[in-house]
Amino acid sequence: MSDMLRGTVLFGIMAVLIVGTGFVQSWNSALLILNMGLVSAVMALGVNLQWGFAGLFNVGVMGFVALGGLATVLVSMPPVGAAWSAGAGRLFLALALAVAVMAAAILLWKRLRRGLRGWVVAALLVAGFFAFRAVFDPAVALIEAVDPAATGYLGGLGLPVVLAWPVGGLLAAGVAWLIGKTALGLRSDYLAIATLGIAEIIIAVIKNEDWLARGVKNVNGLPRPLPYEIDLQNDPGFVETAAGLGLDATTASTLYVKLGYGVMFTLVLVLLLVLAQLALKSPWGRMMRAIRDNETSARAMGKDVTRRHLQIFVLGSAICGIAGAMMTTLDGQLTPGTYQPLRYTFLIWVMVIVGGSGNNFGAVLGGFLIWFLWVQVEPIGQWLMYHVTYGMADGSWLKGHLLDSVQHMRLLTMGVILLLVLRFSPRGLLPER
Amino acid sequence: MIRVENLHRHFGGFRAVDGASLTIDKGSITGLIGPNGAGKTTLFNVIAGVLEPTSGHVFMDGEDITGMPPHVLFHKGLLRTFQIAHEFSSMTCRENLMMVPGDQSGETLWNAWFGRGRIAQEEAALLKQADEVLDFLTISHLKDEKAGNLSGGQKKLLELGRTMMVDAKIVFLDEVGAGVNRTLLNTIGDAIQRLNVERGYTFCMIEHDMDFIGRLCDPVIVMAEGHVLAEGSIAEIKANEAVIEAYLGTGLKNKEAVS
Amino acid sequence: ASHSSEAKIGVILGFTGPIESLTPMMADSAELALKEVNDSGMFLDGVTLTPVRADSTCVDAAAATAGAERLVTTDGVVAIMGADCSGVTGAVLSNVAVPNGIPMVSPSATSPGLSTAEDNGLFFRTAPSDARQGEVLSGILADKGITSVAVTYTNNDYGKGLSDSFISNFEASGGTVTLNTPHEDNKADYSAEIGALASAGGDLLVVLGYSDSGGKGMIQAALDTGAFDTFMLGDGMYGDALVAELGGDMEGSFGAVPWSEGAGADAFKTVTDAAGINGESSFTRESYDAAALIALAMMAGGEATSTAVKDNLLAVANGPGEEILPGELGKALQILKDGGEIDYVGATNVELIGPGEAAGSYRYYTITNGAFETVDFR
Amino acid sequence: MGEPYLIGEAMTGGYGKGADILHACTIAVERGEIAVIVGPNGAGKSTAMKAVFGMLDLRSGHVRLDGRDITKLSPQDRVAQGMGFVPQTHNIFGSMTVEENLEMGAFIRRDDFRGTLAQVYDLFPILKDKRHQAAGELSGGQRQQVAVGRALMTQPKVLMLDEPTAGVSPIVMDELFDRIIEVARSGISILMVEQNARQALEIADKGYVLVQGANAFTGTGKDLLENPDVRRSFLGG
Amino acid sequence: MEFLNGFVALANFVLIPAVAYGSQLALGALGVTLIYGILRFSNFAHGDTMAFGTMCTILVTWWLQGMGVSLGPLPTALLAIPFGIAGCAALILLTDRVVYRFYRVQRVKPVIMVIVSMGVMFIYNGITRFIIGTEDQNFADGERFIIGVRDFKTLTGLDEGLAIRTTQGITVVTAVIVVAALFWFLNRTRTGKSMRAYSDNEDLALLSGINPERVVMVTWLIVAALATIAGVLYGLDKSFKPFTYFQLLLPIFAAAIVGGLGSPLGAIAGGFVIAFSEVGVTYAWKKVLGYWMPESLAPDGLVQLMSTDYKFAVSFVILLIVLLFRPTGLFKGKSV
Ligand SMILES: Nc1ncnc2c1ncn2[C@@H]1O[C@H](COP(=O)(O)OP(=O)(O)OP(=O)(O)O)[C@@H](O)[C@H]1O
Ligand SMILES: Nc1ncnc2c1ncn2[C@@H]1O[C@H](COP(=O)(O)OP(=O)(O)OP(=O)(O)O)[C@@H](O)[C@H]1O
Ligand SMILES: [Mg+2]
Ligand SMILES: [Mg+2]
Repeated sequence: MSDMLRGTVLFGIMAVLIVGTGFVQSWNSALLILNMGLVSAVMALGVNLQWGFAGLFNVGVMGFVALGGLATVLVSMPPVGAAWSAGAGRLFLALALAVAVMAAAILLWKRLRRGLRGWVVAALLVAGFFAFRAVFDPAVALIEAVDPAATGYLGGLGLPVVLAWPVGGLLAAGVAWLIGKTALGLRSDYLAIATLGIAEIIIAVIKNEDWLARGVKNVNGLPRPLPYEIDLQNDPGFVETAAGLGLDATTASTLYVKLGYGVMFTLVLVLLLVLAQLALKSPWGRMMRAIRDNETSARAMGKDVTRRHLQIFVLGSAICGIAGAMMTTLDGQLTPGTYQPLRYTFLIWVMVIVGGSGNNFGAVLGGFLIWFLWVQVEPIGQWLMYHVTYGMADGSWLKGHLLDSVQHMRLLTMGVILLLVLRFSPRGLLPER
Repeated sequence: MIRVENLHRHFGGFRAVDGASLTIDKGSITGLIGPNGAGKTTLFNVIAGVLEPTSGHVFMDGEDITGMPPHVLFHKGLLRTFQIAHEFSSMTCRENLMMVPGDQSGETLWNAWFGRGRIAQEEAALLKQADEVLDFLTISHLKDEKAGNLSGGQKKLLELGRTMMVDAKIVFLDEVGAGVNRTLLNTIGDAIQRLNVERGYTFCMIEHDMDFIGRLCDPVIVMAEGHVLAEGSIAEIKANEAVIEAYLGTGLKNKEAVS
Repeated sequence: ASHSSEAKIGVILGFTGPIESLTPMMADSAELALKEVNDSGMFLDGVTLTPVRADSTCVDAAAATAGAERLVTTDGVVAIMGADCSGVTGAVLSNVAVPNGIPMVSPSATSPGLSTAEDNGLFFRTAPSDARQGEVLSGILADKGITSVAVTYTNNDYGKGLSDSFISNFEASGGTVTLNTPHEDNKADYSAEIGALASAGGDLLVVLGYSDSGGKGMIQAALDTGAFDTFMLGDGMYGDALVAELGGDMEGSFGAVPWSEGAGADAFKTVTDAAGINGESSFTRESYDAAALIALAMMAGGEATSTAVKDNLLAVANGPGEEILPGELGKALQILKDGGEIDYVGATNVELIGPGEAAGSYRYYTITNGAFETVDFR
Repeated sequence: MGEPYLIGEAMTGGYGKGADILHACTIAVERGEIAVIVGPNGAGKSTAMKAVFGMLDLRSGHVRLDGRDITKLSPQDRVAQGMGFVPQTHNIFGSMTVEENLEMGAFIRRDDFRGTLAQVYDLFPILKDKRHQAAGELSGGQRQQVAVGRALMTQPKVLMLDEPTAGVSPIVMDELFDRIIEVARSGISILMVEQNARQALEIADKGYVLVQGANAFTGTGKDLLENPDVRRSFLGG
Repeated sequence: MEFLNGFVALANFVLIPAVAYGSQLALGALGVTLIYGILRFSNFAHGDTMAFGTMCTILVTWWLQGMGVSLGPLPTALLAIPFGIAGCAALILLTDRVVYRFYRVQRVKPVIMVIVSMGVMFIYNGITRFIIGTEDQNFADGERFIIGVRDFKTLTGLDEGLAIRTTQGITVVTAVIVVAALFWFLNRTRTGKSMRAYSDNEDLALLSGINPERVVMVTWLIVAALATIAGVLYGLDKSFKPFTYFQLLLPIFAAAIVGGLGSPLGAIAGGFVIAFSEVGVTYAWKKVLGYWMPESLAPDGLVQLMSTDYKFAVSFVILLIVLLFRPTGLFKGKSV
């Protein structure tokens, strides 16, 4: 029961922090933090599923988040007709060829005897690679030549952007399945570096394959599931309603849109949280914890560890994919250059660990708290520095120097708070029992 | 039941199991003894699918089970315990036992989400069974203690308890007795006998306590340096010169001096 | 609303993260312009412009948005000078600036994609247009009679856009690019890129990157291995530090940087030197201009509001009117006060075209005796 | 007769913030004698050993070595005072070779320990064969031998062994007991927990039966062996 | 002659840079691997530790340069390294006292330590930037080349040149010496063995009379030295910029892991694997093949397997392949 109490109190404090932001700063800021907090919580839930439930050290979160983002472009942007007619056929032929070569390689690997197969498969792969490039490169050149400054890619399917969320999940799941099939045999930090590498590979592909989503040239202006603020501001009905509530049109419209996102994200989070919680509190969850504790023993007790690992790896990654799609929708743009491990992998890990791994509510709390801090350490840091230098003589060299570097208080403060939180609850704020 | 044919398992150049051939008869309680490092545990690990054999075959009821993974063997009715206890340390004793039975419907996600009613029923039955086993092992007061906090001997008991959660055809016990209080061990011996007689389990156990082996096992197989040294009833084994020299010894030299 | 005695201007730049080594100077330059306006005592019946900084992180769109949201909804800034990297700029623009009607003037976001972004007339940039610079660079090569070059660009929208534009111009004029390869900034090692470029060959290496980051790394590696000894530098590569460090080895290399013919850039140097600010770093000039434009637009509109900036920025940036150089903001304010017209030239010869992008002139320089030497302006 | 060489007196305590495991439990051993602790699983035998070695915070009670109160000393200081301990589990360095394990036993010794090393190899010949193998790759019984060997390397004044014979073959167990007797005769006190209780009590000068963290029976080894209650309840008849 | 030219080109653009870069990574990876091996966690603060140590060295170097001290052809910074190490050690030991020790006593899981080290990373990050700022610093002086391209050409009469930088030479030599020393220290000396014992089984180490605090201290001291040396040598060769050091973390971890965590030899091997796969796989063979093949067969294209866009991707693919065949790295590393 005291666990329950602790949880309630901590979530209460979190709510106070966000509402407090509303009062002290602005409701727009508060809602924005809440929305990204919701997205972060979903990501943390995904990582917690993998680490907290099954002990899989996945440090490739960034890759799956990016795949979710990619899905948003592929689903919601309008197709670029010219590019399709220019080289799409050839491109898909090339991709089909690649798949065929891979399939053949796998088949050969399974069929052939040990001694020879390495060389045969390698030869096939190299030959296949060059054949693929021969078909692929011209197609890419054709597509990328179509108005490179504005398009230069195939575009998407022009479907409603919300569809991208499940699609992002599926895309991430598909890639996770492929990875899981090969890499899940690795343990602890070795799995970590493998997934980290795979995430880097995914980002490299998104960055450099311009035909897919414009690469580093970014895709701006993704469609939204909600009306634009400007349109609301120009809608007399809306302005009137806002005035009725005592709000000016600008504030009302921005709040309206943010609340809209908040509601949608909350629905997703609650749904996933319920599913995760049901799963944890079931024989399935027990089996997963057993596998996490001792794989050898779990195997001897008849549990198919490999399959379970794959299952949970795919599920967790799918959740990260969904979150990634949600986030890209919120941003309204896909900018591959922004995917950095620190922000999209390690920060999520911090959320899970600080929240309390193995505990879904902990992960969610961590998601909110760490995001809140990530945003608020900037003013906190400035405030701190202001007070540190308060006593110093005006115009002194040190004071000037410190005030100049005040922006570096941001990460420093983050570090200090992180250490403080972990100091007082080394197993996370809401530990797993 | 189990037939091992010319089995080898090498670690680098070292031959831990070196051409062992033996059979375990259905319905028997077979003892497996031998000096430290004779390859007994390694043999178990190969049979149970934890280690791949370097060469040789293992048959179970005539089926070649060489190299099958442990979880498949489990579902074929082959269970084993570990010499160094492999508890699930962050789970409670009760959970340690409840997770054992295979084919729990709650072990699929679909049921975990949408079949809560059925799960609840199964769980109730499992809980009861687990509590009975804990009771039998005299550790029922530790039901909700994390298994990682148990004493050395208690962990071994838990290890044994897991084999009592399911209907197995054959159970491999790797030194369940080491570190277990002798009085309790006798009770465990009785239980093994009962399972053997009433439920038809076959047992194969490694043990260094000759009294225990003597009371339960027939036949007894002696391993040394990776292969079978001798096989027979306990009386034959105890009389075997080679076994005495390699394994049993002749008692304390200094004993008189003390008392 | 010009009765309040203070108006806040947001300065959103990546103070932490990949371009953290550039941003302090950029912010200083922007704030220098604001200070100049305040010190002139001529701004809108004594309104003071106060800069408020926020960290765009350059790469974390969500954090940048949150920072901008705080500036706009909490601190109540009326205009934003920033952001820097295109990704975060786009996010801040569509999620904060447009919904709240706050104008943004970015000194360094060059992504062509931003031109077409739904900006409601609120987005401006003093950063040069990639299209124009590509033309200029290719023109310089044509004049020199160089027809075969290797190209490396920093792997972001700036580098990619610039290299696209340069290559299409260069190839159209009959040149060949032996290899066009990106480099990532702040990475440990550039031997691989240099290896490939050296194999491809070419008369010189065109470096479209940042002078204190990957671009410098590439040049260093090329010099060390003897892969290339002449370089053509894009605008991001202009900086004293580069020459100071690589010194004699850079002799004979050349490049282009947005520059106002005549006194503009020199005036900027005078102003920054006087203020003790390093104005030679990348995008400092653009930053100064961005901030100055915001202030001048307010003056022209007669009030320190977002609308004033949005409506008057193009007018003060482009002619007709008296030409204004850095350090002459006081004079400009006076003219505007008197109802006259100005044409802000600034440090980079600002000329905003179409949807508010810079199309200034470029200074073609060579490096001679360890210093930048102007050849001509284009 | 004065005070015993090593005594843990009226020790009460448990793990962390959990309930008390030991309840005023007293364990003592005289110089050059062998004391054996027996009892059911979970009685607190290992806990008592750890308490004597300072790996547990005592809520009350004292530990005295040679008349000095060492209750507050840290385990590594106790090692320096001449105490050696073989825990029941995790008692080897798995990733280090057998020889390195033994060397670590002699870590605090500054003298030449090659003689002791030879003695240990003498006692456990199998270890000599495997001296360059990682200890983690050994069989259960071999590990146990390494563990005991490591403690012998310390050349302690008191040697504390927690179930040293668990998992070792009869012949090695006999050797081990023989050796323990020898060691004791050389003036070193031995305190050990045993489940092979009958063999152990036969060589013991003193025996303790622990039940639920408290002393249930205490006597000479012979006394306990002859006590029918003890035999039935704790020694397996 | 043609063959030699081809080989020199290959050496100049692939072999030498990769060996030097590999050694740089290896030196960094040694620190990571040592912390993992002894203290059992992946230290995210290592990149910033390197930055801090280097910063201390740079400050002292400037002071020395100001005093007119110089090492002739060698960089002055080498003289300043001991001071840098001292500064770095002071910071690390303080951190250990204030931060890590608490968690060590609590026996928290390694992953918690990882997150804690991220907190430390943020703090170091701030400290370094507060003191020296964010800009690029070039503090190399002395002779830049052991042999430069032009000298090489005049010396040998070949068409292709070859350059070996002083710092490259120092780095390779240092890396070899340090690895050998570390290997010897860990496997042969009493202290080294006690450190391994501590990492293997803390309780038992205690029972053997090993003082854990001492072990930890010695470990941190070595780490401080390694981090500073690695950072300074890298900074001399390229330049010092805090953000780049932070970014170095990734390839360093990759090197430590692919070599096998906890193994000094693995760190070296891993460094070379990563470096060669980054520099080698995307190499365009046009130039070299131009020398090696008869005129008529000389290639038109670049003969490049993959464009350098994918150099990181390629190095990670190779890392993956290595791990698939050797799941705990080339030198059988540890795994918690
Ligand atoms: N992973 C391994 N690598 C190298 N050698 C090993 C490995 N595992 C076991 N061995 C060796 O194989 C031999 C047999 O070990 P095993 O554990 O099977 O013995 P055992 O008969 O069970 O002995 P015990 O009665 O002591 O448990 C031992 O000598 C051991 O050192
Ligand atoms: N680390 C721990 N944390 C909490 N409780 C523990 C811990 N270790 C042991 N216990 C509990 O303390 C009690 C005594 O354990 P101890 O290990 O002393 O038993 P023991 O007499 O040595 O038993 P055995 O003969 O099985 O080794 C047991 O009930 C056990 O559950
Ligand atoms: Mg065994
Ligand atoms: Mg015990």
